[in-house]
Amino acid sequence: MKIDLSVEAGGVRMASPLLMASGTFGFGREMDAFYDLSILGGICSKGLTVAPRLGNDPPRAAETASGMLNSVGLQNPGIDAFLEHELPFMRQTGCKTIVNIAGYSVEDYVAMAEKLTDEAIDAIELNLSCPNVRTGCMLIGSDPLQLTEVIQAVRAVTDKPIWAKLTPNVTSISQMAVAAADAGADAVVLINTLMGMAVDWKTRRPILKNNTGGLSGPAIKPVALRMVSEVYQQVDIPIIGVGGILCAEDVLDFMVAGASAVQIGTANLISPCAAVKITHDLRQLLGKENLTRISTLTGTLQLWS
Amino acid sequence: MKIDLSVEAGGVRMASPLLMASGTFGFGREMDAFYDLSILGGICSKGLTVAPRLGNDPPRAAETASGMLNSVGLQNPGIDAFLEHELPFMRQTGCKTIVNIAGYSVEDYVAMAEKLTDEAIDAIELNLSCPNVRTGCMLIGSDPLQLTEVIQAVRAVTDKPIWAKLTPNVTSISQMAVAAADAGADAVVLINTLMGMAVDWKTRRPILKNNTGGLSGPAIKPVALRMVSEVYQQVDIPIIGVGGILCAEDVLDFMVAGASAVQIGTANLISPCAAVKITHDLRQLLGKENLTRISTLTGTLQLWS
Amino acid sequence: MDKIPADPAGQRHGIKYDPVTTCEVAALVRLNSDTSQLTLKAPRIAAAAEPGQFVNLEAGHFLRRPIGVMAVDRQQGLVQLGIRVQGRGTEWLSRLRPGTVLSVMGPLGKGFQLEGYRRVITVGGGTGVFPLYYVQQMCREQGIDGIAVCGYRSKADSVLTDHYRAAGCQVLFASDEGDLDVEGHAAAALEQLLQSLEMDRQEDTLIAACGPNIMMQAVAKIADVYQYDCQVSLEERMACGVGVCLVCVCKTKTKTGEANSRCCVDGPVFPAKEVVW
Amino acid sequence: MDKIPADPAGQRHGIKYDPVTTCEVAALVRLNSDTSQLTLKAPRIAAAAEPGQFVNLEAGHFLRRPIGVMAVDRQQGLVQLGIRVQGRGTEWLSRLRPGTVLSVMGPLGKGFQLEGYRRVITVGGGTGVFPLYYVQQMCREQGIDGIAVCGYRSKADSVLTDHYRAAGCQVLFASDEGDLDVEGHAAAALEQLLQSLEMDRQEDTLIAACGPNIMMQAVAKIADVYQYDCQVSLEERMACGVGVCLVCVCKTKTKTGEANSRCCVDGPVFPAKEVVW
Ligand SMILES: Cc1cc2nc3c(=O)[nH]c(=O)nc-3n(C[C@H](O)[C@H](O)[C@H](O)COP(=O)(O)OP(=O)(O)OC[C@H]3O[C@@H](n4cnc5c(N)ncnc54)[C@H](O)[C@@H]3O)c2cc1C
Ligand SMILES: Cc1cc2nc3c(=O)[nH]c(=O)nc-3n(C[C@H](O)[C@H](O)[C@H](O)COP(=O)(O)OP(=O)(O)OC[C@H]3O[C@@H](n4cnc5c(N)ncnc54)[C@H](O)[C@@H]3O)c2cc1C
Ligand SMILES: Cc1cc2nc3c(=O)[nH]c(=O)nc-3n(C[C@H](O)[C@H](O)[C@H](O)COP(=O)(O)O)c2cc1C
Ligand SMILES: Cc1cc2nc3c(=O)[nH]c(=O)nc-3n(C[C@H](O)[C@H](O)[C@H](O)COP(=O)(O)O)c2cc1C
Ligand code: FES
Ligand code: FES
Repeated sequence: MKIDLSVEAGGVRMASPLLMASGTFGFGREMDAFYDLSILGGICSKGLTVAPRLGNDPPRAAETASGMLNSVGLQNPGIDAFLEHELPFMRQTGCKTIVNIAGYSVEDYVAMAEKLTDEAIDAIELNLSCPNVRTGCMLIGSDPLQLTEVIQAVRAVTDKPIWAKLTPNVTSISQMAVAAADAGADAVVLINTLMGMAVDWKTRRPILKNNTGGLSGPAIKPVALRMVSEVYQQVDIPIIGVGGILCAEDVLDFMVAGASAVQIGTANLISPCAAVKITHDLRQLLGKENLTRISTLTGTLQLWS
Repeated sequence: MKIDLSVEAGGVRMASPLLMASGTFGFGREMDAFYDLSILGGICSKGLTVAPRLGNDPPRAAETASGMLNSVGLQNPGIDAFLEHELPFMRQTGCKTIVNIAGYSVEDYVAMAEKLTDEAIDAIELNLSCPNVRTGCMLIGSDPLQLTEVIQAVRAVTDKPIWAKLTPNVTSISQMAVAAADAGADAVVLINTLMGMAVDWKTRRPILKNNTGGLSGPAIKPVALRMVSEVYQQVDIPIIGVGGILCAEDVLDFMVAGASAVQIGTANLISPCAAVKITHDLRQLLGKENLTRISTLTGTLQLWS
Repeated sequence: MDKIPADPAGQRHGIKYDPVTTCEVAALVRLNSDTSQLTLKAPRIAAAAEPGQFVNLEAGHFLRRPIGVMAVDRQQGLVQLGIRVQGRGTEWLSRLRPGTVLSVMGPLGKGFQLEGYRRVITVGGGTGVFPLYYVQQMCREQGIDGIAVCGYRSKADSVLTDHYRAAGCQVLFASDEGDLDVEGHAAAALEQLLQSLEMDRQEDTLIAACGPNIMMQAVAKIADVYQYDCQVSLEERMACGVGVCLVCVCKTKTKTGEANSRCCVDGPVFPAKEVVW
Repeated sequence: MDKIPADPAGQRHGIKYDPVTTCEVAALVRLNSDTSQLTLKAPRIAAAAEPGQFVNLEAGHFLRRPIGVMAVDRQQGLVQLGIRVQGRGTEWLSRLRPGTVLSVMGPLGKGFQLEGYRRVITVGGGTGVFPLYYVQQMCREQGIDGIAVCGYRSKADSVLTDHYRAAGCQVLFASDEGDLDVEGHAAAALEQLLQSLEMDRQEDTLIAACGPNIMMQAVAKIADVYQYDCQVSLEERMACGVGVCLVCVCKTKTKTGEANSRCCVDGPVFPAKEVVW
């Protein structure tokens, strides 16, 4: 049976619903040594800022039950170096290029969006949710007014699809998603990491030098799924689901709950070829159920009344 | 070496920092068959409501990575039946009796607090955070104004220690904790469950009949620890730490981060005698580090600057 | 693993009775494509378990999994379980190897109440045939007349048929495909059986059912029509297994109205008349 | 387990090179109270691993654990690792049994660059003595003069001393308690050694260090004073091990200023002069 994995989400048509989540795939270079990246839907670049950033001091990772905390803190070469050195590579992978940008202010987002708007990229992912930098994007992303302002301002300078990546560290994710949709985002990406901490009681010190970090991995999947399902009932723009996906069943859970595409993050860190296996297994699972088009699954969850 | 596990938290002196979390220990009857409950600091009763409740339809539990979702929905005999049939039993366990109450309105909380104020109980735990009933306590617990109103109203009718159990499903846990302290709570209990969902993509149905449920277990420990540490820096009333504690090291992580006592929830469901083992191990670990009083650990975490 | 390790004996001040023990896997035998028979060295459970009771087993994931006791060998301290692969936990259990040590809680729950009955008709479908085999074993031990009705999808799918025959009870095997004694469900087979029985032993006969809900409901109805006592073993998702978490409830009738009873301690076996289907 | 299972061969369209393989544990030998030697059947890794490279191992918890390659047997396809128990993962690894199958990623990272050197002085402390043993093995294979300085807390704590002796290099064992060749740290022992060496081979000698940061820093300083080339193997908490997550960084000097380099792919071995301590 021929199985069609292609999907359309937030203004981007992709050969597969699998996007590689920002910060877990670099710019694709390292992974290119392991497999043919054209099997992917797309790659979300590491989060970029206007100026290059060294990021936080190490330790930057802590293991938790079925998850990990990271406090990388947006180490990146800056948008200009990205455009010069990394984008050309990303363009020729054969999958879509999503550029993740993180700002400290509305101006930052606008400045980067302006630079990207004439480049051969497929979408801009606004990181409104990084918990690892002291001021900036997570604060913006937890206030509907600021979120609206950023998205409107970016919308004003670019025709590229805008994906708003939201933080789960809020009282109402639907409120934020509605704000994003109203402000003109083409899709919402749910979710970035949950803010967490790990402690070594013996040394009386947090494990991460940044004290807190972002929790990712299977531990957060139930939270992410709940948010996808909740937002699916509230907004009309497509949802890209992220959080704890390790296997093909996880992908399908997210799609059924309302995601048009998904992102794979931490799974890449445990198995660099995770996406290859998931792609293979998706075909198998769909085949067994006589489902030929994965895109038909989106939002098919029937809630109990 | 003689090791002193006693602590004082929120107006209650306890022989041990280990409290059994509401909803995971019934009223202590079943566990009494397994061990001597007087080794515990205290037992938090199953959440009580003014009228008896049947709770939600099953399935009420779903397994997740390093955690579980529950949607029990406050099945309980009602406050009156509790006072008549369960409280007498709890009184004679030899550990402290904390009564967890959940209301749909300010009046509910006040009505129950009034009934409890002349009873031989040690503290009232206000459940401002149950995610499994459609209206009511979690909504109250995510709005600082309603939270303030409930606590003030309860404060007005009782001299019993008031513990405010907060929901993690908020943008700012410190804002909520500050509100609780200002309103007159004697302690904050952090955290109740994270709202989550589990899905069976094949049947296109949520696993829980209630669609969503509360996520507990080790998966949420990093979130809980972060909230304890954050609130410890912001409020002066004691913190009772809850979320994913399975072993003695977990207890110490929470205390170092700022908890004066802790609650053990899901661990009880996997090992009914979990608290016995944790108590034993606490003594061992403290002994090895030449620490004789566990209470001296509270808040000793040195954050990286 | 996030599992709380079982504590070495002697370190547990205050313990009265710990329902958790660590047991070694003695054997794992595949019965058919998706079903296995797991034998545990668990003397305490073997000594105490009654038919219809279950154990709550470590299964490689966060929560334990409830599995009914299928047979015990009290002399050798062995407990047998029949496991059908449903999902990740039973899949993990079905790949255990002898020598592996597992954390097992039990025996748990209220089993079948056989006292006072002189004849027991077990009606099993799906995995229900496993715990009911223990009922027939017990009947034999106690000199109670046993009749076993077992329903399968097909002959290929049938398990424990030799066990049941060897247990000395009268047997009636039904299959949807009609390639066994009777064509149809276990409930249909029960009805055939009841029609063939003399109608004079209603008071001393118990019908004990375990299987899919829809089958048990049908059995309960038949029992009611033919005026036999009936007990059914219900299945619900569990967490604690000891009655504290209220996760495993099923609707029952009580004097004061409907209640949510806990399958794990109030059941899993309930008088059929008390169940709200 | 949440671990993504390794996929059966032939099902992986698009794979160019999967750094992950599943390997069987061939042996686990306890070296002392907290240290073990793990032997894996891993022909591909044995064939490819260079001294200073590491593997990222499944360790019973969520993340893999990085462990340096201590020795290889290319003929038999074996890889040896020396593991000191630090926490939950190494504890789990140290209780492995022969026959268990593990997911192993590797070989990873940049190892020691021995090319062009005619003499290599390894300076190891703590678990650093394990990967450095492989350096000495390689020196022997390549006809490079080897001198091994190993620092231990005490004689009781010393490991691999026989291995090093058998590797044919000159050895100098130091211990804090003074119950071995030299009293004091490995760095102090290195200084003694350098004083005793003729000062005419600076250009063709490499000092290769691995151990606690403070030791490596001291070694780097001594190397600088005595004008020897020096390479150090840094340790930082890792996740991916392949350079994509930026979790494992250490500060280094580059032409354009300070950078956060990735220990896993830019290192773990760096020229000592490039490290910002
Ligand atoms: C009292 C009792 C006795 C049982 N006896 C047997 C037996 O003898 N043989 C046998 O093969 N099976 C038996 N079962 C069913 C068995 O417990 C489930 O098939 C098993 O829990 C499924 O787990 P899983 O990990 O394979 O499935 P998953 O779907 O991966 O499990 C996820 C979660 O759902 C729960 N769950 C899923 N399906 C069921 C179910 N049908 N009933 C209860 N919980 C479920 C699991 O316990 C777990 O918490 C019994 C169940 C109960 C309640
Ligand atoms: C390149 C490299 C080579 C290494 N070679 C060896 C070796 O040959 N032999 C050996 O015994 N050890 C070696 N280590 C150290 C070893 O990786 C750690 O001791 C181990 O990861 C600790 O894991 P744990 O689960 O026991 O500790 P835990 O504290 O339980 O681990 C929790 C987390 O912290 C990380 N972590 C903790 N301590 C360290 C550390 N010191 N370095 C890096 N990550 C850490 C773990 O990887 C894990 O992610 C090496 C480390 C690196 C980076
Ligand atoms: C090491 C690491 C770095 C990350 N960096 C970024 C980033 O730069 N920008 C961003 O939007 N999200 C970043 N994330 C979040 C992921 O893209 C993803 O939203 C999150 O990890 C949840 O998905 P997962 O559970 O599949 O990992 C990072 C996550 C990890 C683990
Ligand atoms: C089955 C179950 C029922 C619960 N019922 C209640 C309740 O009635 N009232 C309440 O305040 N918290 C309730 N909780 C939340 C726990 O008290 C605790 O806050 C939470 O589970 C996190 O701790 P843990 O990870 O140790 O379980 C319940 C949790 C579980 C798992
Ligand atoms: S499983 Fe907890 S009450 Fe039944
Ligand atoms: S461990 Fe991921 S970049 Fe080094």
